Amino acid sequence: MPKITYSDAGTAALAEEMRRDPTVFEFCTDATESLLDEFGPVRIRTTPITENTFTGMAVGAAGSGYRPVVNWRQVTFGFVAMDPIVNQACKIHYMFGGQQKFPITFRAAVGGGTKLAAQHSQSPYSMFMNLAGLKVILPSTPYDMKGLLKAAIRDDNPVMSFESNRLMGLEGEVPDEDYVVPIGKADIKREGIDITVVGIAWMVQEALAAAETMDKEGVSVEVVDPRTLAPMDGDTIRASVRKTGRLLVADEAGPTAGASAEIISLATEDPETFKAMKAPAHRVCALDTPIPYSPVLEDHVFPNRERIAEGIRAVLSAR
Amino acid sequence: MPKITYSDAGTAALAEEMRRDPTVFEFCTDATESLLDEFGPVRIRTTPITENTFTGMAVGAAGSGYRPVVNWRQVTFGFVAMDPIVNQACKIHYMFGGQQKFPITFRAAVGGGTKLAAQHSQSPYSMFMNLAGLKVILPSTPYDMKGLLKAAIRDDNPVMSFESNRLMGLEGEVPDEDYVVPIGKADIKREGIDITVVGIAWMVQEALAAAETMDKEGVSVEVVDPRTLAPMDGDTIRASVRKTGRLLVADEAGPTAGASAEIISLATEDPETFKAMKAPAHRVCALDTPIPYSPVLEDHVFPNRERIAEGIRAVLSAR
Amino acid sequence: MHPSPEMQREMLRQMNTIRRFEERATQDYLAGDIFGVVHSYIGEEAVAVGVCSALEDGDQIVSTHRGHGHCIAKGADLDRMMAELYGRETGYCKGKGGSMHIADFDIGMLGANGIVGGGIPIATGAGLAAQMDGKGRVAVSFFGDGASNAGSFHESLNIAATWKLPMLYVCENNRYAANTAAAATHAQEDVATRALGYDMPGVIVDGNDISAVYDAATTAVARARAGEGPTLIECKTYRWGRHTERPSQAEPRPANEVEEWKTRDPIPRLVEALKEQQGQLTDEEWEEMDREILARISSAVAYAKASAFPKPEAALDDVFSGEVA
Amino acid sequence: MHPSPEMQREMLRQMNTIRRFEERATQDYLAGDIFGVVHSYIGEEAVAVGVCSALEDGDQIVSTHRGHGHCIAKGADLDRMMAELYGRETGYCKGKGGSMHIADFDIGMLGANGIVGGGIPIATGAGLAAQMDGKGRVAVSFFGDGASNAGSFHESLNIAATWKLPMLYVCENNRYAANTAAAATHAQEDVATRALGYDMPGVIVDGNDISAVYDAATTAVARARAGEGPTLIECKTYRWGRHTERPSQAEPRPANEVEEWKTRDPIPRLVEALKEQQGQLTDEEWEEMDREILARISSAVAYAKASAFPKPEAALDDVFSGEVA
Ligand SMILES: Cc1ncc(C[n+]2csc(CCOP(=O)(O)OP(=O)(O)O)c2C)c(N)n1
Ligand SMILES: Cc1ncc(C[n+]2csc(CCOP(=O)(O)OP(=O)(O)O)c2C)c(N)n1
Ligand SMILES: [Mg+2]
Ligand SMILES: [Mg+2]
Repeated sequence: MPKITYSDAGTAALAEEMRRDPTVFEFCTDATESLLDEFGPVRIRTTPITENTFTGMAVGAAGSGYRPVVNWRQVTFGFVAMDPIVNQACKIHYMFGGQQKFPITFRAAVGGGTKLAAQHSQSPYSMFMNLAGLKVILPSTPYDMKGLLKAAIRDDNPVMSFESNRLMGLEGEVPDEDYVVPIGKADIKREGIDITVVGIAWMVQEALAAAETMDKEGVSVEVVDPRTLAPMDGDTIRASVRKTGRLLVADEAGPTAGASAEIISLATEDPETFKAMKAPAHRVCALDTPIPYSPVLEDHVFPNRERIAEGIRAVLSAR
Repeated sequence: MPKITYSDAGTAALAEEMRRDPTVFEFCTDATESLLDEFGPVRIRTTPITENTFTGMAVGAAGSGYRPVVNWRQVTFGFVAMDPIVNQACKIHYMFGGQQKFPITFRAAVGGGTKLAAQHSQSPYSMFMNLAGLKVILPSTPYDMKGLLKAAIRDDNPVMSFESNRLMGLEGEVPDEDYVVPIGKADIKREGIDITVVGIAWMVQEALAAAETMDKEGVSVEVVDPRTLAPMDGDTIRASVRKTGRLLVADEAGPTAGASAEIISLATEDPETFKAMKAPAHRVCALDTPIPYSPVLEDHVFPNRERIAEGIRAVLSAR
Repeated sequence: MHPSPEMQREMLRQMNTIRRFEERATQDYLAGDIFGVVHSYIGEEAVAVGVCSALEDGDQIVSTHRGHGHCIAKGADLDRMMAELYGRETGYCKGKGGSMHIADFDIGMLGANGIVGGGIPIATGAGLAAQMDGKGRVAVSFFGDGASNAGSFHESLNIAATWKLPMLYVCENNRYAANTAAAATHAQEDVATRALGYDMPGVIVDGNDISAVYDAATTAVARARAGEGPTLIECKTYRWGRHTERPSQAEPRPANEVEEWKTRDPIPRLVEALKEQQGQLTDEEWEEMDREILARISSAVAYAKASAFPKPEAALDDVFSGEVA
Repeated sequence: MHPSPEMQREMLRQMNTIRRFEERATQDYLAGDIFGVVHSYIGEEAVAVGVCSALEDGDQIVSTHRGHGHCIAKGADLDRMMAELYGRETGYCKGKGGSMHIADFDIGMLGANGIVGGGIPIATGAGLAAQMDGKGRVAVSFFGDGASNAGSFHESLNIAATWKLPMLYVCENNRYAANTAAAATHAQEDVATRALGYDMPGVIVDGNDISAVYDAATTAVARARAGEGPTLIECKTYRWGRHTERPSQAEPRPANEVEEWKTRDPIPRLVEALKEQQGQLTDEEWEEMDREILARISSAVAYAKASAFPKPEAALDDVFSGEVA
């Protein structure tokens, strides 16, 4: 299988869907050259810097039979466009009694590691999880990126595709053939028996590295990747926790009311899972600060494989 | 002590702070008459319908020595103004190395019960809890409304004051004298020993009613009101759960990555509290849908005292 | 272009239908049969009807919080509108939307909208779709003077002009945004002037003169269909009632201003115009038309009342549209 | 108003300081000593310096992602600027902000901003504060041609004009927003035309002619201080480098366009103008000035390098400002 980057897997997904379906087109403030070359400026539509309006236009175009893909690049720029997301896109199908479908894919890069300071380093996916009517995906590998993004574009509903800045250069095997990764299904990225680590995006990769370390210490770590944040696959997460009896959630975002809190709640609310838990669940997240610029500061704020390993040891020693 | 409504308590808080401090002024699209009469149009500043800009202006005015209060009325309209909140207000003090303070109070009504359908019936407070640098309050009584809002206006940081549509007409005793309710301190609204119910805003009132019902069934319910959603007073909540051994969270918002998930995580992550828990925690929240218009539908979506009582019975019968 | 007498009679019928519909909706709202809020379109009927009369079936419109008039002018079914206001399962939105969220995608009515300025980009997206389709459709964005201050207005007009989208931007300048006078929030009186910044025609018309509105809309539609781009049409008009029909709703407008505008009622103006055209309308015909309309509204109310409320569990339907996997 | 020879020499010194600062920042960025991103202001120096020369100390400015030039023109300390770029604890933001977030509230520089259009409302809020203070201060919003399409531009200009805020809106029209040509995103070429919609003066100047910029700014400042309201000044200019200094940054602009604009370099233009004024500048003086500036920049770099990185735990400081209870 060819190896391509996470970033290229996203471009490939969009290109394949645009070839397959003439109603798919993209809004962006900055076109990807290969897409522009292949599909031209009508379907790869470079806009003025008007995220609010081109996101709202996607709602109107979707309601008129198209499948727009809205590319904000950084999620930061999407905060200009929250009315069309929160008040329009995710409510409009329901509000109008289901009379029209609104298939829209929003793409936004999240996370730090870029030394671009607080505005350009954000991981606010949990802000979008509480919005009924919106699906939220966040892949951790090139394979999942292509498969999930294709599923998002084919979905008849608004889907927010968050994509990790840290993983853009990550290479992995991605089939050339058509495939989708189903929205709403978690994936066990590594099997283990002593503790379940649920990681999100980059933290899946860091959790896998931490699992190697722990393996040497005689601890068997199961790594679960939710892949979809809403609707979250609670069944897979709970089954894993019932098996291992322990739960750690690793997230590049801050903890407060985050995806990590939802994952802990999904596990501990369930009587059977709760009963199986041998230790309290534990979050390894970013510190609760905006993201600073200077490398020493930025590195201090984010979780990583070492902090995950420390967290695993803490959970295992709690009784 | 005089009895006034929750809504009037908010107006009184603003009026008192404006009398006390000439740098306090308000941006609104629709002025409250009594405030306009007393303070005039320079300090009660009616704007064009430009939430994005007047919210951003508040950042500039705060950085120039003022203490603006930004009144969006419904939180819905605040989604037009997310850039100045998410990218500017809550990060700017940190991003600029603490060189300037930005005291801004944002006021926004939340919740349903108004039969205004999905756009005008939103409870998205958890969206703002994950934003480091922002404090979030949500009072459940007229007393707390006045005290918290005064504390917010005096705070040197951006504070989001969410206020419950359901409670606007609720009357309660409110001192005429100056007082503040400290930000970051939960309040035990009723003591009990069998189960802790953490309620938010309207759900505090409903939890108190459910507690009466349960009292007749021989169950002693403790009702905890966080009052501040960020930073959340985990200590008070955990101490209560350690005492009662059981936790139910009641929230008018949907559950997913909500304030309710954060509360459950704060309790169950703590080894001592986890050990004290005799049953899994449980959320009683709105159903995971946009809010519908028709009364039969709207009533079905929201939690209420009956559902809290049912939830309490479920937690007590789980073992 | 002057509308034919038949067309004028149809315009009159539609304007009066809006008038009678709003009267009844307000009455039933105050009686507690309609919930939430109602924003009445009375006084502004010539705008919706004048513009929509210049459209074809396939053309699309996007409305505002004050949307009943646009629905009716675009041809929405009164039964399903009234049933929606009554919160019944036979309503346009199965009772999920109410007054601020009526839509009928089959007739190109892409929805009312509770967010001031929120509909302008949506309409612009429909305009882009129309351009990409290449079938000569146009899209219309209705919005108020208040909305013309919102950023989405500026962003949308610039995009539409740059891309030459087949669009009409129709500003219903009724001089107030809720309780706030436009004079206090607009750097200058005429919204149409702003079109200059986008090299777009900006036209001002008497919004209470349906022929003038129709004329401006017809010109703009022709321009749009010819691929020449969008037009901003500012209709100077006035709402008779308060901002909403809530009994608690403030009324800051001077009484004489309201009275003066009532003398410019677009409906009698069209009645008179038709009567002046030899034999095109008699008093009897007009009375008969009004009776028919009132009967039609009554039957819409009867339909609504006879319809069931949705089942509570229906609240869980339609959160998502059926999957394609 | 023509600037005095002394003032012109000071302008020259500031423009050249910006030029040399940007050259060095780019070099050190490419060497890996500066992180994240750098947006160079080279080519546009006359705008920041021309406008800020018309201001008093108490006046305030709000800048963009391309902010180094505005900082220097407003009088920021080069040591603390360079230390911030180097991520050191002695930097303006203690290493928390970096290139896109330098501010110095003491000198009225209210901050660069990473959000296109995000600074315009903030500047307008400073303008409102200036009006409420009543001390005759003015506020300036700098922004690009790209930002002039954002909703915040429209909303802010309308508010400022309606309330007669003491403001300058300075559009740095360098013909591109990142890789996108303004011609493809603006319905018409001149941003200044949009001022008409707000009954506000809209002035176009050659942004590479510092006298012209200074002149327009001086007129606008006088108008603002007199309570007559805001002015939109569009400065036609050009950036010499690519959008950012990232090695991977695309360059879609035609090479001859870039070359042509380099012939309009504002710095030699002012040097020549001064030389033409009997005895106001000699080649030796100019060379000496440049040497001094280069030495100053080197000492700023030395200061940055000698400064410590912040302690990792300092990341937890300054999330909130000290409490008043
Ligand atoms: C973004 C936003 N802010 C505030 C409101 C509250 N609001 C509802 S209607 C209205 C006035 C609208 O005025 P205009 O656009 O002139 O329309 P009109 O009601 O006059 O038809 C306001 C402020 C809203 N719905 N949306
Ligand atoms: C809201 C938003 N959208 C997109 C971006 C990404 N971006 C950064 S600078 C830039 C171009 C800005 O162009 P202009 O305003 O003309 O300023 P210039 O860089 O030419 O000085 C873009 C698109 C952003 N920072 N903010
Ligand atoms: Mg109006
Ligand atoms: Mg530019």
